[in-house]
Amino acid sequence: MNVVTILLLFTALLLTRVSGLRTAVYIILVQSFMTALACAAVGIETGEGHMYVAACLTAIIKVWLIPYALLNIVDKLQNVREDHPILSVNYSAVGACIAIVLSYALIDQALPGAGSRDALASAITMTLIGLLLIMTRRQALMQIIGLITMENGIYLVGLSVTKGLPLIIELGIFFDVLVAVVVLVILTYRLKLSGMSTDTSMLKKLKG
Amino acid sequence: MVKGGIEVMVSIVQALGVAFVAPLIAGVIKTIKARLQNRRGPRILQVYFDLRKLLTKDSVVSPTVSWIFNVAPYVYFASSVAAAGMLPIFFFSGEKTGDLFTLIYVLALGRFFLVLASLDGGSAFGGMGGAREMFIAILVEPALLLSMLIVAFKAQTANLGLMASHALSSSFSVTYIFGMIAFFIVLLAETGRIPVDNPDTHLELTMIHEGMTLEYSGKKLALIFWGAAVKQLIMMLLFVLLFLPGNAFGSATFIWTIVKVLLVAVGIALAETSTNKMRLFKVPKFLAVSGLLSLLALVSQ
Amino acid sequence: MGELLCLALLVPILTGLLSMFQTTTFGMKLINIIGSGLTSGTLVGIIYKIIVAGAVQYKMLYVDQLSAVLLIVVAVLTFTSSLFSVSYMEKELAHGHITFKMLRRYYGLLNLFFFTMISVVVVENLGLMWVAVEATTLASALLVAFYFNHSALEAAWKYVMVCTVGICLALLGTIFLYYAQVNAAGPHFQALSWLALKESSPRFDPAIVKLSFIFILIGYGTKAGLAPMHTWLPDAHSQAPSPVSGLLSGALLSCAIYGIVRNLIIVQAVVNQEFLQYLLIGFGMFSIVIALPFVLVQHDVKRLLAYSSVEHMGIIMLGFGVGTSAGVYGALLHIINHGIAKSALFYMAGIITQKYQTRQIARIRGLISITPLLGSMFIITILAITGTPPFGIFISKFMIVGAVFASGRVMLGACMLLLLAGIFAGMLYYCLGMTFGSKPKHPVTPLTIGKPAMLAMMVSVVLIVITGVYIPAWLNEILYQASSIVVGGS
Amino acid sequence: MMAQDLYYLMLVLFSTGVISVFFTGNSRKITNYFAHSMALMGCALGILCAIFVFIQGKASIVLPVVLPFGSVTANIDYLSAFFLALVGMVGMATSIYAYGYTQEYYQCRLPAMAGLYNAFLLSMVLVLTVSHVVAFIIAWEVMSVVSFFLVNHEHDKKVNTRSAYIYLVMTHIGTVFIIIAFLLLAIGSSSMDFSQLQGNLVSATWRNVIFICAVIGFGTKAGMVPVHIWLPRAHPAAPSHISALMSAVMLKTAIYGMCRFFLEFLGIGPLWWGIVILVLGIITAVIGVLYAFIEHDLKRLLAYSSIENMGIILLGIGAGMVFMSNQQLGLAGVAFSAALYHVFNHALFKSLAFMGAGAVLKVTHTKNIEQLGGLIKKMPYTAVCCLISSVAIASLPPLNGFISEWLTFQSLLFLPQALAGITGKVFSAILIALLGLTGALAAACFVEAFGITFLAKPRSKQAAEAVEAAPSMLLGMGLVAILCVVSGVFPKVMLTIVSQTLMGFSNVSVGGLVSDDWYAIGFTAGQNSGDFSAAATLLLLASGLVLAWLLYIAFGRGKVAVGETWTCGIVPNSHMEYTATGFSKSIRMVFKSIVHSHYETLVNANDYKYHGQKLFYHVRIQYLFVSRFYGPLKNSIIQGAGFMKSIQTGSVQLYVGYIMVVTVVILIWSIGW
Repeated sequence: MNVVTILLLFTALLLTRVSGLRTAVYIILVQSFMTALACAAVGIETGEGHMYVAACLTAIIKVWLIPYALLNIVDKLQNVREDHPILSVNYSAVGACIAIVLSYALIDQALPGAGSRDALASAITMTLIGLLLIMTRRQALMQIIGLITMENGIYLVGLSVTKGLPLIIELGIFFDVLVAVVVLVILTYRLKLSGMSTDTSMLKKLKG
Repeated sequence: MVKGGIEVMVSIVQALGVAFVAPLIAGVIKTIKARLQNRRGPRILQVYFDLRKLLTKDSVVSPTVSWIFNVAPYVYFASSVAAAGMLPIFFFSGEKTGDLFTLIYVLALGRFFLVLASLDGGSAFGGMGGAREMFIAILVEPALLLSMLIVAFKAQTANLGLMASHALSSSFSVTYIFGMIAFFIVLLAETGRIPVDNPDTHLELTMIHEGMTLEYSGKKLALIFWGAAVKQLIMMLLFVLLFLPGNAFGSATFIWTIVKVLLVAVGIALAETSTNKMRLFKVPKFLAVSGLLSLLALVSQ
Repeated sequence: MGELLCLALLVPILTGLLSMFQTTTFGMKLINIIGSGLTSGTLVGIIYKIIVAGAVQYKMLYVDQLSAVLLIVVAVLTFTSSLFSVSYMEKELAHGHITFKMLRRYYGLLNLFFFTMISVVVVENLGLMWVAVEATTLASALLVAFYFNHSALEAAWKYVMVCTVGICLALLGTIFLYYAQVNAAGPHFQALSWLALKESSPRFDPAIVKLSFIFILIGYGTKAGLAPMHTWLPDAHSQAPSPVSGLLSGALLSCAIYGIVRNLIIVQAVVNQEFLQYLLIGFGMFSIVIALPFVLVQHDVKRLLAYSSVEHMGIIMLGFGVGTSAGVYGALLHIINHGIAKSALFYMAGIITQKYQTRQIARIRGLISITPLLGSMFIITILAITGTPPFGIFISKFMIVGAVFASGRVMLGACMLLLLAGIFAGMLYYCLGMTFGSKPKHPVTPLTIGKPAMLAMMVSVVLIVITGVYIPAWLNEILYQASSIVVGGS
Repeated sequence: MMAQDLYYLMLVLFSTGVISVFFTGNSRKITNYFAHSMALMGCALGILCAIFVFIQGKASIVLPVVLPFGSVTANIDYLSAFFLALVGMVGMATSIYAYGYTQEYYQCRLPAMAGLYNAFLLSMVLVLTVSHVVAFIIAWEVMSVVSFFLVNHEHDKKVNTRSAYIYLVMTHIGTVFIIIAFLLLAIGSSSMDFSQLQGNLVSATWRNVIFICAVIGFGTKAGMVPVHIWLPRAHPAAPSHISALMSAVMLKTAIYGMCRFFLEFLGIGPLWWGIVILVLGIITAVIGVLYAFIEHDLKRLLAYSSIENMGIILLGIGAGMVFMSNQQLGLAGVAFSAALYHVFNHALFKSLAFMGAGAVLKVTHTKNIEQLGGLIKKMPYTAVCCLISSVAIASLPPLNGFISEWLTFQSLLFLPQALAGITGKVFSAILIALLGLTGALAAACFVEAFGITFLAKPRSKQAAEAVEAAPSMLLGMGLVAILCVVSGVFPKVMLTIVSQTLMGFSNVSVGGLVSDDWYAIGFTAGQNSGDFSAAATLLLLASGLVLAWLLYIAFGRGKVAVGETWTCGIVPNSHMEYTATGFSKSIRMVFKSIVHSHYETLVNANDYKYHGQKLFYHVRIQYLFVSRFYGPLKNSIIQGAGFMKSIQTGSVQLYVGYIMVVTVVILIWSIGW
């Protein structure tokens, strides 16, 4: 379990450093796979059947469908890279480290003794890193990836504090995540189609 | 016979009395002034003859004017006479009718119509005279009120009769000096005397009261002159009754009153001969002095 | 009863599917008018049931008086909005802004949107409620992006991004709540079932519940357009087609508020009351404060209305924040009034923009001399939305202000009133500019307002006027019950 | 009881008036006559209702309004009845007047106007009668909104819309303060019914707050300086019969509110309350009349004069409060009756003046008195009415204006008894002097207004072609004119009504107000007394007139020749006449600091230098409060808003950042709990 969480943390940290979209998508793929593993691990721990279902769902949706959609869009927009993020990769790495500290502070402060400390911490860190990505990356795709990271993080929080949510809710959440990503992908695609760059920091027409 | 009818009757009689005496006092002032200027001057009764002459004359009326023009002199005259009826010359009179504010506003009524009439003619002079008359009236009003308040506050009433009796009973004090000067200034301004207005001039640029009456002739002019004379006497009487009261200055008998009136006439004549007419926009300052003095008097009570 | 609930969920889906396969505009119109009529009818039926029978649970679905309040809003808006859409979209088609294909998509998504909103209100499980709320975002996102032009895409992007981030936080909060429940309750319990939570809430760990509520408040607050998470709101509202803007502002925000309230009921059992009150009042007041400058200086009519929505959400939060039964009553009433009035305003704004081919306030002139009826309705509704008597919103506003004063926060109430006066000044300034004044120089498209649209607006305006002087007994009952549910104890 | 039925019937009639316009839309004539007849009858019923109340004592009606605030009742006590009667009287006159006047508007949205006219009356009646906080505020705001629409009626002119906007915003802000005051009271006495509201249940500090809020709130409606700026804009913009109604009655609803608060709710307060009101009152009076004097727009002039009169009313109220807090209930009675009497008078003569102005406006289509003149020959009856109103406004005997002025003077005269010491004496002396100044200025102002408008030669073509106003308008004006004269000549009647109005309140005693003889009014409060005999004054005036007439005929009736006005030999024409600008010039110079003229320029309109000059003289007055206070305020608000808007930059990253920040902040803050 802990190994998995550490790996997850690693992928999250890695995300702050990549600038190639395709690479990022692969990292997300790995990350989602790890999440699925974690889910399964919890399943083994508690022996609750529906955790396996959840694991499979994660595998299907997050490891297969979502990366597939993302890779599609990556093909559509050739040689677009996250070259000049608002916060440069090094600073965002620093940010990630701060995130780690913050998350430990948070759980010690707010939820002492909830689940395994490291797992929870890494989960919250992932959430924070996801936020960080959304806040500091220009490319639409990178923001989507940040969102997914956040999603995964929160899902892991759920796993580590409550050993998973009831199945019906899990289903709903998965469905939502899928749709959300699809919607975002559609929007990105449309942005591309209507001859505009997918650089979201350019989207400043509506203000005031 | 309504209750309080007697007083009303008396005050009407008194009003008529004052009305008939007024030209005499005007004549007296003229004479004294002439004497002070080493002239023989007209007879004391000259004013009466003038009025008679005017009353017999035909009048010329502009086609521009409306009925306001014809009514105004009557209202002016009537308001002056009515005001005369409110004076507490005899103490039992003026009980019901005599009231500080009523007196002032009745006089204002006459002025209101006269100024309207001055505008009615449609000449620039009339308007100018009216405007200036109103201007001075606006400034005089607060000063007049303030100076009368000196007595009114002490007596805690606005009834002229009670005020006068209170003044009579009160002994001489520095308040009177202030009050006297303050009211005297107001008197000069209100009756259109030098240094505020020159009753004898007909020079367009300087005249105020005369400017208003420029369009008038004959009987109407006579009424206006007479009304002015009555108004003047009213102010003098007020001065005498409120600021030269009985036991402070002589006694309160009728004779004394007349004597005091004559004294005031002398005072006016002196003031007129010793000063010269001031610019129109100096008048506010002149009247401000009066206001300040009245406030001083209030404080010094 | 249960059947009714299922029906209410089913009808919109069916309508949506049917309209996806229509080939004629007429059929499209027919389907939707009938469908929305049915939906509203079912909802009215449900409300009636609630009035007579009180709260009802059916499997995963649960409705009580509190849901009834929201159902009223949804019922009215479902009906009016699809009525309005019929003629609005017809005009768009006529103008060539959209193609028939897009029309299909529009109606499909619209009905999906109805479905999601209804499900937010009727589900019993807080987890599912979260799912539903997120679903509303996704359903409406494509409606916001409907025209797929630059600004529409931009608005949609921000809408999805900001809201999803917020909603993720809400999920976090929900998970923490679940954690609290796990810790408190024994082995056997319905996870995140609202009723279960409600009865077992006193045993929860305050620290965790507090944490969870913070996340839930921020999460759903983002959806409800509370400042400073409101940033998506003006963009989405201004870019979406007007019927959708009306729905977003009138119903969707209210649904998000509903989510907050449901959780609030659980939370206030253990968490320090004062803390919660400060939190809610803080957000409410901040929203009003933030809305003011944007209303005072504004160039886009739909953005103007959007910011006024932010302000009203603030007022509602204040009502809940005061926490007294009167305040909650006022807040719930305000949800209804605001929903109706604001949607009507967005409809009118839609027609105005179609007429003048612009959303620039400066270029809209002399509305009342062009279409007197619309013009007078517009100014009346503006007066209503700014809380002027004798319209419904004044009543609810006054109740909330009164509650604020009664709770001893006199300065707060006074500041609120002054801020509202400022917003009144701003709204009215622009409204007068648009309604009166000389006719515009550039030509106005000669177009008659479609009967359905007119009907939709009429209905809303009449409702606003009526609620100003007459609150029927049943409504009063519902509101009273609902407020006692929120405040706890009856 | 009779009063209830009448009240209901009145409401019904007004409502029918409102609704009727939707059905009689096709024929303007029918709309006009039907709607205004409804208003007329409604007002008549209002008067009847008030009379019944005065005879049978207070009536209370439960209104059919279902709101979550408990039942809404309308309690008509003497105070309400007094103001109700006022609405009735003025309303009747304006309704009759409207028959003729609104023919102007047959092409200009008459139905809307007629309907709103009824709604306006309805709302005012409700304001004056309802006795429940919420109902009062609703009626109050409705009144504002309806009058706003009426002000904005001629919205083809941009300036009207602007005026209406300023009016509505100002009054809305005022309402905010009223709401605060009411809520504080309601919380203190834990009830929203007027009969339960008691300031004594509130702590002293809160009572002061309530007082201040009430003063600001109602003062805004009353056009009290410095929150008066809406008034001179709104009144001229409205159609004249509406202006008459607004100025004569709507402003009085504010006085009604003040009376409710100061006499009933708040109870006896500290001394400084009264002093504050006095100071505000005198400032309002002086500033108002000064601006009126230098104004050329006839209706603006009247509007400013309304401000002045509200100031005088406030003086009465303030004096009353000072006496109240000094436990001199008799004098308080005198002061308050002075205020109420002036309320009545102002309602009469100001409505008359506005109707007159409307008549002039209707035939000449100009409000600028510089372009009028000579109308007294064209429209003699209107001229007489206007003269009466002018004399009354100038508060000259024997008309009604003087009576209330006299009462106010009297109550101020006894002020030193309440304000001990030199300061008190000087303060009241200055008050009286300034009130005198106000009176004189008012006289001058209306000499100017009447003289320039009606006398001398016409100054423009449209003035030369003027014709007498329609008979219905003359009838409307005539009624009020007669009332003016009557209530001036027999003040006793009105004073009795006023004293009965005040009888209901425990904090003032009006026992001393009755004078035993029918032709005089007087009062005795403690050892203080004052009396004024209208009959005697009239007799004196009459004797003066008789004397004058005798003199006139005594010397034979001389011939009257016709000769042109003397203008130094030139043939006189209207360009030589004295202008309003010139008339007020000297005052402008003396009161430079207040009525500072923005610029005075002499423009030569003739292009060719050597072709002689065509000179125009322009004056623009800089309005102190607008230029010094409201203008800068507005600008700073706009700038601030512009600055605040920079938070919405459009960057999605930043938006997510906001969420992040607020989360962190709240998490940190929540640790403390």
